[in-house]
Amino acid sequence: MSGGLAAAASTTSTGEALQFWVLGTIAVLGALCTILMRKAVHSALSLAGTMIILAIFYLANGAYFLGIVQIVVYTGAIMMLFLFVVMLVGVTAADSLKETLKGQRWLAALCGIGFGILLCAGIGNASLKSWNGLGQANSGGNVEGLAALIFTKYVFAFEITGALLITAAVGAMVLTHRERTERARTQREQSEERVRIGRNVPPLPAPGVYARHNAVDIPGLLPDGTPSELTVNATLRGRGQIRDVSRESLAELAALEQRSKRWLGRKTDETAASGGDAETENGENTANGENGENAGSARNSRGAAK
Amino acid sequence: MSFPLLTATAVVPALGAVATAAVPAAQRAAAKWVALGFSLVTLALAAIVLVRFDPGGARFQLTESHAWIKDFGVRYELGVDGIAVALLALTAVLIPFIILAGWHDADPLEGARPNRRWRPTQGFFALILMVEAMVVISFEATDVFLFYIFFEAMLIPMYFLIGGFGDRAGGRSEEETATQRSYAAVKFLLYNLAGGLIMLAAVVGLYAVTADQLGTGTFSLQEIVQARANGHLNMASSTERLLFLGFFFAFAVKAPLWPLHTWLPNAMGESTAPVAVLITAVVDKVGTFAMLRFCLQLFPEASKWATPAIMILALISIIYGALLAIGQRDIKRLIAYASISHFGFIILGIFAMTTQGQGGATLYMVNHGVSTAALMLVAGFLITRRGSRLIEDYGGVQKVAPVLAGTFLIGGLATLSLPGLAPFISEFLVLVGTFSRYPVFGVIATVGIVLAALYVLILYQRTMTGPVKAEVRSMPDLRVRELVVVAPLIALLIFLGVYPKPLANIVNPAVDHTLSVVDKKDPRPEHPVTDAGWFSYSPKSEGASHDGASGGAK
Amino acid sequence: MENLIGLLVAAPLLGAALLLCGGRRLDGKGHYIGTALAAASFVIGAVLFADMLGRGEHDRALHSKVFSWIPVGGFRADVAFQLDQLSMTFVLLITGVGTLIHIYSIGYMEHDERRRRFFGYLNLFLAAMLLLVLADNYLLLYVGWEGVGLASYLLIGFWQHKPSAATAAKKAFIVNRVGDVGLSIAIMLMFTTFGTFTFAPVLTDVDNASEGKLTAIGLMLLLAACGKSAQVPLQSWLGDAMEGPTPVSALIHAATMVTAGVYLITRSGAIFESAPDAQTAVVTVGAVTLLFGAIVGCAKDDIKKALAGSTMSQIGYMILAAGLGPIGYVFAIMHLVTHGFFKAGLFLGAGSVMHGMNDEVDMRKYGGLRKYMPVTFVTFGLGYLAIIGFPGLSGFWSKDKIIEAAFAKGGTEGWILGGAALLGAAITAYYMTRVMLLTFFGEKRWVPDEAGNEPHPHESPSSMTIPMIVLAVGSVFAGGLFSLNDSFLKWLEPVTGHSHGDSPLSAATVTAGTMVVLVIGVALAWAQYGRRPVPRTAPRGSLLTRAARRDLLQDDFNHVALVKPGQYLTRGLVYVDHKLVDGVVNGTAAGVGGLSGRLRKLQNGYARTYAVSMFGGAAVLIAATLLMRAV
Amino acid sequence: MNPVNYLYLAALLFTIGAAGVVIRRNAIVLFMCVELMLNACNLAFVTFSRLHGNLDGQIIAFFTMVVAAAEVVVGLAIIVTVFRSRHSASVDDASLMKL
Repeated sequence: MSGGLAAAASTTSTGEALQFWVLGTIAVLGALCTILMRKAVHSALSLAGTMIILAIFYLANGAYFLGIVQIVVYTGAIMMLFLFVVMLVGVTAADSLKETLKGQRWLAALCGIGFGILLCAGIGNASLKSWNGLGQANSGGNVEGLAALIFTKYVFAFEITGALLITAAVGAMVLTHRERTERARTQREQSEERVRIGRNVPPLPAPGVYARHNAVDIPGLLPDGTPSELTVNATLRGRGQIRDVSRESLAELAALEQRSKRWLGRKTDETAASGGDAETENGENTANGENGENAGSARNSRGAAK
Repeated sequence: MSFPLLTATAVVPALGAVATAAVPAAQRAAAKWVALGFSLVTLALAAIVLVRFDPGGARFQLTESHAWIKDFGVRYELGVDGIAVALLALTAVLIPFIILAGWHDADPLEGARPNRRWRPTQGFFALILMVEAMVVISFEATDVFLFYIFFEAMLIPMYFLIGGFGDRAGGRSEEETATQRSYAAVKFLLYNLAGGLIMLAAVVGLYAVTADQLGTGTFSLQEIVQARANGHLNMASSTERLLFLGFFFAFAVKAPLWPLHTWLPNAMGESTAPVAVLITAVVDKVGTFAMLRFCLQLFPEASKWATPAIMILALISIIYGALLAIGQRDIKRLIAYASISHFGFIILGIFAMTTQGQGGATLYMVNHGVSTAALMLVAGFLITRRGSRLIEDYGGVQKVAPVLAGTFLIGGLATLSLPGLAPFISEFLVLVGTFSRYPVFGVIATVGIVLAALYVLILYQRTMTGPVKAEVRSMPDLRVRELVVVAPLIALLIFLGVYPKPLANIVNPAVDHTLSVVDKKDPRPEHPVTDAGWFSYSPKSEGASHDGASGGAK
Repeated sequence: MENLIGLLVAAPLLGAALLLCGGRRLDGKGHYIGTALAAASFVIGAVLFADMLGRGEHDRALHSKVFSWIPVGGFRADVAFQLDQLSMTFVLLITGVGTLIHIYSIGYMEHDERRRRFFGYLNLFLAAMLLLVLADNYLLLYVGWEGVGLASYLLIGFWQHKPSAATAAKKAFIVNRVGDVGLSIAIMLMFTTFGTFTFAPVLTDVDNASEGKLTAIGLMLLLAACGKSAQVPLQSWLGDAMEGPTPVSALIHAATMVTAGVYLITRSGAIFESAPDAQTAVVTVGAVTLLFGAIVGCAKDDIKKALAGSTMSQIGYMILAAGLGPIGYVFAIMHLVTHGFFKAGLFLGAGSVMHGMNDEVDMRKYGGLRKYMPVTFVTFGLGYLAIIGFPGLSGFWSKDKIIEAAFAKGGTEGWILGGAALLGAAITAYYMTRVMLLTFFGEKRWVPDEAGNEPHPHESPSSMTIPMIVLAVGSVFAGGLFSLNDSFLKWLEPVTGHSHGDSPLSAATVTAGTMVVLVIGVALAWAQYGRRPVPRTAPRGSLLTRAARRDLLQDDFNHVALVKPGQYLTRGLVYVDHKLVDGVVNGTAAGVGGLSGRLRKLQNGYARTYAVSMFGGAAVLIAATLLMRAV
Repeated sequence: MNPVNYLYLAALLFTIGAAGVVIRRNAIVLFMCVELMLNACNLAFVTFSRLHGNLDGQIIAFFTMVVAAAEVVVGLAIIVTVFRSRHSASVDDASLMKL
């Protein structure tokens, strides 16, 4: 940051140059990741990275106060706020990057490139060969300098931004707050109501029917083997995060049958080595053949026993 | 600085509009009287202007000039020359009659029980006064920008007058009438707006040119004319032509010149007769007036350049308008097309660029205003009686309502410019003025005289003469209010026809000045007679020729 | 004295104003007011006449400038009167005959509830006609010219409830308007040529104008004259004009208004003299019309239409004479005056006959009226003798002179014109005899009118007969009086000038020839209508007769050549205006609407699309700023 | 090196952010891109303040941050509410701007 202290210099220290080139590259990459990642979380994280780098650049430019604020407020508060919302709305909710609007991508690219070029051209036009650093500006300390300005020259703007912040906070609360109009219903009332309606009188079926996956995001299977959405938490349903495993069980059955056929076909040693196992499988196989439901439950119990 | 007379002439009607609009809904009658009162005050002021105006005096008189928008050199500049005074007088004279004629046009319909908030009556008269104020100020403005503003603002009240207070006697279903009316109003607005916007571009262009060449941009007519005169300002001919066209287009729409005329028949047909008079006799005059004051004086070269084309368009208007008038079945549309033909004459006279032509054109504006007012208002009375605008619904009115028929005939005769009535003089002057520079055009234009006779007499014959139709048998003759409206107009027609000199004296200097700006001289007669006058002929009456005026024919 | 001239016009004008604006309260005495003012005007005229006689031959002309009328630039028109011998002649004729006809109308219009207005119109006519002949410049003359047109319009269409009358009035006015175009163009030409259109300077300095100009002016004036005086080709209105009340036909369409054309040409003599081509045109028109009118007059069964044809032909004589130049002017005017007497008398007689025959106009339904209305018979008879040029009566003197002058024109032209004039005289004799016989001789052929009441022919009241008698006296003696040692010639010469052409035939020869053709004409008529009874319904007749009944197809021609195309043109234009001119505009509007409809598709509601456009917009803005900087 | 490069970088980041706003559908990511743009601006401001040698640029940047914070708070609140009502955070689903 020595460059910052030099008055009316025409170039900065090589250190800063190096730092600029390295971190600048990373910042750009971060920015690109922000807009290209499929998952919002990743975007958020890469953006946070970019911001931190920017904070460093602020410091490099002699804006010590802002640099800190950048890290604390932005990276620390705002980005976290983002992450919270992402969590609320769905961590894994990744919108497909497939463009729905016709020609949107091309237009965007076109405008982007044109815009960037023009902007750079503009900067290039500006004659900024020599520049005077923040030497005397920061002589009394950067924070004091800012404070002097904020509380004298920009005091009204400052007050108004304060008002703005309050308003924003209130607004956010108003928007997110959901007014509970009536008293929460007790369990008894709920059960009575269920009985009155007559739909799913017992509690909702639990998800995760197999021993192998008893996670909450796996729907239980109905007798005909189709998954029942009902068993999955509404939020997950909302995010469309339901893993359907009904198919793979059938696939496994098919695999088993083949294997048993092979086993029945020719008895070699290496097959005999796993004979006991095979036998049981066979038996279940037949059982499975006539009554899938029992088989399912048996397998389940067995899974539980494991 | 003295009392701002010109401002007053514009402010009074504006105040009148406000006052009229402010009259509580219940007192409809009061509103009418208020409006009438203010219009009469305006008339008085206009009379003062007329008296204070000295024909021999300066070019612009009673001038007022205040800085308005300094940054753009826009000034609040008023001033009247002879032409403006004449038209100012015309406006001030016509408005009271228009108000009187429209006395019941905005009343609640019979049977309809108006609630307490019902105030169209107030609105109607307020709008009329508003139009008057704007017309007056656009006659007085000598600052192009100021003029433009009111030239455009005029459209707003006119739009509401046409669209809001249509002719109830359409002889059609209510919604049919309503749709026709709104169509007419929108058409009127769009046409004039289009013209106005093109003009706006030209106005801005003018500012750019002046700012470019004079250092400080200005809209002041006098300054620009001055600058041209002493060579500080000389536009490139292409620029000048473009600007001229921009201005002319707007004015040509306003004073309907073929082929920009189609809005007029709709507007006049659908609006009530007084509003129709307001359109054709007052508002449209602004267009022709502006041609004289702005087109010619700001862009003399371009005017000369465009003259042939414009003359031809004017000729087409004359013949075309007359022929279409003959072909009409609707009384009001017929009068509208007749007006188109007359506007053709006016424009012809303006661009003939001769003293007679332009003087005649100016007189024509006044006379046409009065004559059309007379004819149209009587037609309006007729239509309200019978409840139909179609010519074939009438017949033999002359027998049941002789006075109405008589006034209608006089209005018609004025329209066909019968000698002895005012329009004859102006029309003949226009013809002579045109003929002396463009003989062929002059001759073609005279055909318009015959056609005029055709459409007027056909109209009169079909409506007034012949066996009495059953529907008109019980038609009452003109009432006192209606006579009060028509009689003065007819008297005015006759007076101006017999003794136009005072008017001519006011107009002539202004016309001469305009021509001097355009730098055109009247063509000399080929074999000028040495001593025009009687003396060479009969030595007897040396003294006689002077002690005139005591003789008869008064 | 000069100021009296103004009064001359003012008196009837005042009458018109009173009667037309007076309202019903004047209904009772309106006709007296009108007549009184007409008479007053006549008295003033007489006084002026006396005064004029009192002065030397060459300073008889009076001039009075009332006020400056239209002063615009070099264009100066005054309301100024000029009273010279020519004007004086007309003044006396107009006011005199006019007054008589006012008196006549008192009786004739007795039963009409709109009599007051009738007299108002008559007074208006007098004023306009006087203005016409007193004006000292062409523009003021134009005012009178159109004024009489208006009066005739109002009077022809006086019985407006009759569609035929209304149509006839309109036709008259419009045909006259065509003529007026000629007059106005002539005035413009004068203005551009001489810088003025006051008689005196124009007519004195005619010579320094190019002949082409003068010819143009002359032809235009001729056109005007044709319109007003019902000369070929603008003659078609006169026949229909008979729809008006008979006094109107007598005053306007026989005695005064229709002769305005003759006045115009005579007054502008100087112009025609220096434009021989124009003169040729004039005489041609005159000759053609005098035959045309005569032929039409032969075929008509409607007594008034027959007389109208005769009027046309007589005016043809006058125009012919006026076209001959100085040889003819005087006789043109002279014939005009005498014709004013006898033709007015004839019309009044016809009116009186109709009055007695409850408004029957078909001569084939008259017959043998002489014993029922003797006074009418005698006056009509005298008028008849006068018009056919019976020796010693007015017509003889004037017409004979015209024929003489026609021959005196010299060359083949002279022969042709003279021959035409002679032929015209023969035909005149024929058809007038025909009228006479059909009306007053033969057996009764009366039929009850559609109302079913048998006509009871009776002599008209004295208010009607007295004017007839006076006019009869005039038609007997006027000619002789005028010719008495060429008093009339001497009287007019200072104004019009006069010259004796070199006639190839002696005056006596011409007179003899006239007598011969006269006898032939009468004899033919007698042979056809006198000896054998006349059928009530007209026989089909020869092709010429049928054509003549239809006014020699003039109306059909106009209809085909002008009216029909005009109607199609207007209809077409109405369509064009609605579909094309308006359509273009509406089309544009529709186009814009469609375009905006397309553009509306861009507003797909997706925020990101808008974002792109904003993005692009920002880029454009930057580009603009950079460019501005660069420039 | 000349600090102008910081400006170039800012321009680049800004453009990227803008492009992101245009191509992403997820409202949250959209907001992130907006933040990116704001930060780019801040960087530019700071650089300017350095070039001019006074602190006003930093002040502006500071205000920008504050405003950005407010904006994010409200914006995210809106997103949450919308998500509650229609279980989606995609901006394309809210194409109600079309008549």
